[in-house]
Amino acid sequence: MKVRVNVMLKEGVLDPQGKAIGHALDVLGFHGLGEVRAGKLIEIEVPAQNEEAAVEQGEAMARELLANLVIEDFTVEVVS
Amino acid sequence: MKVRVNVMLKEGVLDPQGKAIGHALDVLGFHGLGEVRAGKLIEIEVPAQNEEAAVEQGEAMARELLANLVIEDFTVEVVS
Amino acid sequence: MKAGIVVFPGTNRERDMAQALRLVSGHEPQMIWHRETSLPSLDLVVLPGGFSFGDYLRSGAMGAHSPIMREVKAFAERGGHVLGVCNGFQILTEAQLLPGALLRNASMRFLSQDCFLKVENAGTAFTRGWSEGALFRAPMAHGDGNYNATTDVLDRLEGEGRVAFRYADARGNVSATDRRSNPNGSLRAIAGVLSENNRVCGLMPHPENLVDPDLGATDGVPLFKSLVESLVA
Amino acid sequence: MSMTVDAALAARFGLTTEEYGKVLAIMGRTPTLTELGIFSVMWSEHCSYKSSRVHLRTLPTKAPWVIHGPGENAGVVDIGEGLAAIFKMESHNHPSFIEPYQGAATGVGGILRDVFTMGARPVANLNALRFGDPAHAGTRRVVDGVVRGVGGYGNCVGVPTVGGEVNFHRAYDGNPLVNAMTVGVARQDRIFLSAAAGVGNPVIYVGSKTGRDGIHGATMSSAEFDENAASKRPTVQVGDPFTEKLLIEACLELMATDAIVAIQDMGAAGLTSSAVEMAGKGGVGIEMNLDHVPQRETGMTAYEMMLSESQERMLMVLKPERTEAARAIFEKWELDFAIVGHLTDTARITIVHNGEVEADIPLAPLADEAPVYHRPFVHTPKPARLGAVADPEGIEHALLHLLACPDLASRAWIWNQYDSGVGGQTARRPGTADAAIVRVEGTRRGLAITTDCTPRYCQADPHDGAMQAVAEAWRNITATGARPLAVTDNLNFGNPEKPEIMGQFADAVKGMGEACWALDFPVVSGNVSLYNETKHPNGLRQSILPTPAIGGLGVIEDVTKAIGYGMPDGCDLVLIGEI
Ligand SMILES: Nc1ncnc2c1ncn2[C@@H]1O[C@H](COP(=O)(O)OP(=O)(O)O)[C@@H](O)[C@H]1O
Repeated sequence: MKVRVNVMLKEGVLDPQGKAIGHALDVLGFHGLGEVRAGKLIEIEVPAQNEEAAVEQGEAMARELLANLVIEDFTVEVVS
Repeated sequence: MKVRVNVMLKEGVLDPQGKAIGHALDVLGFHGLGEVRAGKLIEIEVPAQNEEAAVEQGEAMARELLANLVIEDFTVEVVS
Repeated sequence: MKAGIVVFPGTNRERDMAQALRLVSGHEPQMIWHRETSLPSLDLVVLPGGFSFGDYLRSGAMGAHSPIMREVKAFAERGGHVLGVCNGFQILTEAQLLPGALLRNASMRFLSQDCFLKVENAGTAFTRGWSEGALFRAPMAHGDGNYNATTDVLDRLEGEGRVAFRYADARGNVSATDRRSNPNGSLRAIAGVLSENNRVCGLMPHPENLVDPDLGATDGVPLFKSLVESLVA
Repeated sequence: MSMTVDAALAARFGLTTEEYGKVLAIMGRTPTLTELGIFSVMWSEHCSYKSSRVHLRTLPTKAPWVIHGPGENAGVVDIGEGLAAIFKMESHNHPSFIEPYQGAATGVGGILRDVFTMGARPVANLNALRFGDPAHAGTRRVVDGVVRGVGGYGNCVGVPTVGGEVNFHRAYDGNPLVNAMTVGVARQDRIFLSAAAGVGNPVIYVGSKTGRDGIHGATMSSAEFDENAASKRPTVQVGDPFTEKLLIEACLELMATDAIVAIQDMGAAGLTSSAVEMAGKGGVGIEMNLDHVPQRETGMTAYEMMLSESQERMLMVLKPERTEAARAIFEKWELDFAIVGHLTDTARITIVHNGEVEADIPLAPLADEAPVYHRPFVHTPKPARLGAVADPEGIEHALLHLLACPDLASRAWIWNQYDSGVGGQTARRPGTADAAIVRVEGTRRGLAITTDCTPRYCQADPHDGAMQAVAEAWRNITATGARPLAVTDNLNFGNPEKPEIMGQFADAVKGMGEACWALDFPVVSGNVSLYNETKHPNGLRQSILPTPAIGGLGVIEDVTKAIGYGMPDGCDLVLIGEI
């Protein structure tokens, strides 16, 4: 099964990437954008029998390595 | 409306980051993982009236800036 | 030779480049702010190293969309000579003035070390100061220098003599899989490439940091000598 | 937590009962929350040097070539040809344990601002690092994050990282040391100071927007680490080296004009310390309206804005007629620029937000009555003399053993992640000479720069260990052929309320001072980091080794004469000195 771990900076934590991207989009002519935030996504083939187990494995990996819980939040979803 | 642009390296382009993450996860005791791929996600508040328009705007931004189509693919989804 | 150096917000090797051009050509290059919408009359445009716009999305991606890049493209289309070093190379690929892309180093770390480059095509305005197969030392300092392109593109580049430089070991041996001589993992150990007309050149390492005998090495001088000799009208 | 101002809240902000009593006496009333916040950060160990000041006063700080000693943002020395080197070292120890990458990165950002705020273009960074035992479970995470963070920030801003040092010891397991040093070069006639002047002159905020980052960072960095450190995590600041690079260029561009009256970076305790210090040093008052502060988040209170430690910000006092020209420069670099207040003749700091006066404090007592402690101390017992050293393994094994030990093994894996050549002036990179050599642009001169300290010597004998650190820095500079000029320091110690730790501190400062006097090698800037200890789950508190890191600077007239330690073929090896 394949899970996707989405990792984003926590609310309130400065996001220099998102700031720069928002600025660049505006310069390119995409005006009126609100907040832009940048994050990471990691897709992993996990050896799970069912969705629940897959999500659990994804969460464990996120907590242990993929997300830096000091400044980041994550969500996990099954993609296939 | 908020859209999410997911950017991943194309199939066939070597993904050193995914490989490094997969290796690190294995070392941490997550064995038996299949392919691991790393990408970026960008969440953007767009000034769109409906989902269709929001997705279209997201796609335009991805094509222009957010993805490098030489090496990357993208998908766009509405998140709220 | 009239040279211009494009400065983006976040560019940080423009002074190094200016020093090298000054030293070898005897002329002071012009600094060109990225928001300019026209270029002065120039023989050479240089895109120097750094972190344009922080390189926060992809290295060079935002720089490639700066207003001045439209002018740089037009300059190249008119047959002008353009040199991109490090971030400049990344910007040239993002702007599609050069083929391929520069991915994260295979080690996932920033690499700051000397490497050896082998001159693969000594018939261009950038390389004629060397002989074919010549080897020279240059420092690299980048996080995203892993050259990547499709097999078709790579074959074409090789077939047309558009690989300018490859990473090699101290004796000139090239091996794409040898992480010591090709530390960023570039496909076919490619360190620098040329455009179809051989007038746009991008490379990752920094010859401009090895031009001053007072600082102990002059390995990068031939690049600038080549340009001066080729471009002095 | 309840935010009613009383002795209990003051205690949570790190003020003792007596200190809070002083606050009440100065104010003549119960302070507002914002006022209490201002007192607590200004009187924190970090900002007030209350435990260390009486000792630091004994250090030599003068020499004919010293232009500005301690008291300014960084030390300034004459390097000839009308130029000055401006340099300082600063710690970011606690943040680097909580979040190694961002802690180290923002440490580099902070010390860079201390230097370019005085008008210098930064030309070199160094980093003195101490990590826990390599075998300890958490060490790898900290080492990896810190090294990436130092590189990530320095490489992006384009200042070469040319040297440093690294030690490993279990005393640093839960409390690594990240001491960052920056050296910059300025013209002697264009040095900018922080004392504000000119009643009515505008106070300008430039750089990044203010968020709720690192509120109470200054008091936290003076508070001991314990297992609750994790709960303090939301206060972590994220660095933005790209914005810092723009800030450097914009400030230097503005500094080439005559617009600036005074300038100060927003470091620990951000707006509070910059506003208080500028006005206090200039003997004027300052009024700021926080409605005009560029804000990243909505609904921020005065308390939050005054204590925010958002990075990449500066405060300036400008000549009024130059304000618009200055604005144009910052707009060109796409940085925020806001007039947030003006200087007054009240000798008070007055903070207005949403039409309310949120703080109104007399500046002189805030500075003059800041606590100063003569903390009791006991000396470290002199170690017994070493007897004959047994040789259980033979000299070859011993040599291999030494070469492989973490404190002596190659550091190439670290400096290969740092851009040491950007700027095009690096004459001696890491691993090629006893001190790094960076040429001064436009001249043939070079600066020789090094950081040194051997913590286990200081543990055995703080006085002699600190002397040795100064002597080593001096030797490293002279070994390249350069003339030593001055030092900066970063004094990292444990809890000063413990007499034996205070004894380490006092003796180390004494030893440092004696060495600096003897070598005519004055101290022109520095930083003190106390309370470096870890509380273990079993309740035990372990102090770090006493670590007075020394950053030395020298000058060589001709960089082509600089000597490294590579030995060309056919040379003889000669030993000089006593065996
Ligand atoms: N953290 C670091 N960053 C950059 N360079 C470093 C760091 N640590 C050590 N170095 C460099 O590695 C080399 C060897 O360091 P060290 O063993 O401390 O030298 P020495 O004992 O000669 O002072 C020096 O050039 C030093 O500047």
